[in-house]
Amino acid sequence: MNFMRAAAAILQRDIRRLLRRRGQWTQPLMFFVMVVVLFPFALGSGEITASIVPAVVWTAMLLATTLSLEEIFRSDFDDGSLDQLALSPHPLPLLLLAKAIAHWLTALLPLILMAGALARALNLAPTPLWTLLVTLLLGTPVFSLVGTLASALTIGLRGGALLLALIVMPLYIPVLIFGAGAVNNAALGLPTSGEMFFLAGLAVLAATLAPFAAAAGLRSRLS
Amino acid sequence: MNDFFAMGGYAAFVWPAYGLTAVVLALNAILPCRRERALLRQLAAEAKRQGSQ
Amino acid sequence: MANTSAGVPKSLEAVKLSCVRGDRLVFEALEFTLVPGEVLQLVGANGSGKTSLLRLLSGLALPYAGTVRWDGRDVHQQRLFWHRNLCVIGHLSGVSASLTARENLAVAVALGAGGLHANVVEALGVVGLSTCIDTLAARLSAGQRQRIALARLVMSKAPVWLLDEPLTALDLDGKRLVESLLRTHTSRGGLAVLATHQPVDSSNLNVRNFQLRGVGSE
Amino acid sequence: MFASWHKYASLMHFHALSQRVSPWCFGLSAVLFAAGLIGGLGLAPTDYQQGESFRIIYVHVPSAWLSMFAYIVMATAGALSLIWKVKLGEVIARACAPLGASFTALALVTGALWGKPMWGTWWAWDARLTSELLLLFLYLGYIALQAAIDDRRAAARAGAVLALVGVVNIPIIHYSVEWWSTLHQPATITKLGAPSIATSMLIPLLLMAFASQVFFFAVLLVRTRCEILEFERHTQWVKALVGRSSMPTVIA
Repeated sequence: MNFMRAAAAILQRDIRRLLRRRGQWTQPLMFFVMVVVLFPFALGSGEITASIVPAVVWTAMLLATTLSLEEIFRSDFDDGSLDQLALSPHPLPLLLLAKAIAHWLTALLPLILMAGALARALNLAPTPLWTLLVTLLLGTPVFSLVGTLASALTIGLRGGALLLALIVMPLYIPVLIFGAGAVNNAALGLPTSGEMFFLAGLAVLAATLAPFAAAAGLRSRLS
Repeated sequence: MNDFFAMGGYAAFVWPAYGLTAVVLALNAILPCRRERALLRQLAAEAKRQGSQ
Repeated sequence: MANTSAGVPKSLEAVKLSCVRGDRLVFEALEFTLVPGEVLQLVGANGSGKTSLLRLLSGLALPYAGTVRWDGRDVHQQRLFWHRNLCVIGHLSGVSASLTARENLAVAVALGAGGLHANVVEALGVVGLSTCIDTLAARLSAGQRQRIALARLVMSKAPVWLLDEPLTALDLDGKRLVESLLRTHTSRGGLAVLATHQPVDSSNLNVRNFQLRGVGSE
Repeated sequence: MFASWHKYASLMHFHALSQRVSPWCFGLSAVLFAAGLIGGLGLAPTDYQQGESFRIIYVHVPSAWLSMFAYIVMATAGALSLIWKVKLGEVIARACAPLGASFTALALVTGALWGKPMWGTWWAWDARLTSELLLLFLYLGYIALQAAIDDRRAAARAGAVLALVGVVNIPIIHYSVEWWSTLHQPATITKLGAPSIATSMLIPLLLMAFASQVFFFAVLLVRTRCEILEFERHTQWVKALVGRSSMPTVIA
């Protein structure tokens, strides 16, 4: 059972480390708020802004996530603890799953709460607001898991941030399509269960496959 | 013969499509071959330089 | 501790190892066999492949050709088992700056590389950091951070040590600490591969030098 | 049988095999292309609905098919190199990517050129074209990753992981784009891929598809030879090969 202890240690370490570095987890949050707030300025305060809130919130979420991905392995790579992670006798996929969960908790959960507040501020109706929160809760784990994989593939590369965005963009599009689509349908009063099931399916697929791919990616980068 | 080139009025779409395909195929055929020759020359020069030390 | 049941001591062998970094051939057909109680000191100029060889031995990197064998079997066939028998001090100390010394070692114990037993406070005492167990590593000097990494050696029961420049940023008694750790390790039948620029004082320590010439380095 | 297959998995033998086979492939694809073009442009009757513009099908469909086929070859080669440590897999995967990307771009442009007379706009968010666009981004991500990593072998293995993740995502992207595009505009053209086209039109299409396939293998063989030379530049057989081929210059 001590591989669970190893995973728990990684999870605790990452959360503790991120909380101690105030600047780090607030960056994606600030960026997210900025992007969402910019759109009403561009569109004027008319009725249009209410209809595009789901698309804006989801796009800003995707961009803010991409911004935060490089931090997942950045400090491990710089101080050498990445080698110690790879040298552990415990299965690497499990440890990377713990890292993905830590990233989700510290980087994406604050974004989801802020998204709810901002959507409410931009007077999104209650039903689409709830749909927005549920789709974010289903979709963002995919962002974290696939993001951990992409971050593992691009450790220590020059121009890493842009390369990361290019790699994750096609992999994030299905989540964006179903996430924003569900909220738009909810705003029109249409049923949204289809999109929810698809998002849940993507989340389960990412949770099972991404850690193994991330481990293979990390090993290929360490050699 | 020239109605063949007119392509029933769609000449402006059919011929660019075929032209572009020809260009892409040609590039895909020529560039790798040229790269291989350049690589062989470079490796030969390298081998000669190491050989002559 | 490192002897197999049949009494034949477990040995670490490099068989016709060759390594390519980028487009450069770092070394070729490299051979050695290390039996318990021995320390192999890698000697060579910068870029002659000391760190690359250590990464191949640790199983992190795949050799271009040849194999690394522990107890007669290729380490890549038994990678998780091999990592249980291995304690590695890398080029970087592996100590995260925003954690305290205690937290760093607690994570190392949980990760279980090198079969660490859990007595963190005692190990930190041995390396002379008992006063700053709970200060953030960021506020410690590079030498003190290196000592946190050395604390992993104190706690390790692994028969094989791979040390990449362990003496960097260490003062004189830090160097003596490393030598005493190596002496106790080899006396217990352990073996170690050491890459360093300041040669280790090899009195009552079975050190064998291994010259690494950069292949084709003009 | 397995032993002999394994012989060709070694890069040296594959290099020799590739040198013998690729000229024939180029020749065969040239012949097939000629036949396809004569059939497609000359003999095939005009389409009653789309007029002459349907002839773009003879370049669009083969390149769209090859863009998908190349990615699958890349992912399988990647899987071979990751799981069974077959060095040939690394080399073929790297050689495949630019080729696949060029055919994807070609499929996109010919698709737009075909769409303009029918839909009236260069780019209608049709499900197939949008999936093709995302496939192009998958290729660009792979190529950018290869370019960013200096060590060729590490780049090939990292690329293999990305290609495998990509190939898992292709059906997901396809269905989500299908759902998304039918949501906004009803399925405009179903005839594009309809098998019911007349045989006199179908034969040139098969010829062109087969010609492109053979051409793809020919170029892949040449590109793989380049990658093999880069990967194995330190081995004796490459030095010998290079020495032999440049013998005249050394003497002169």
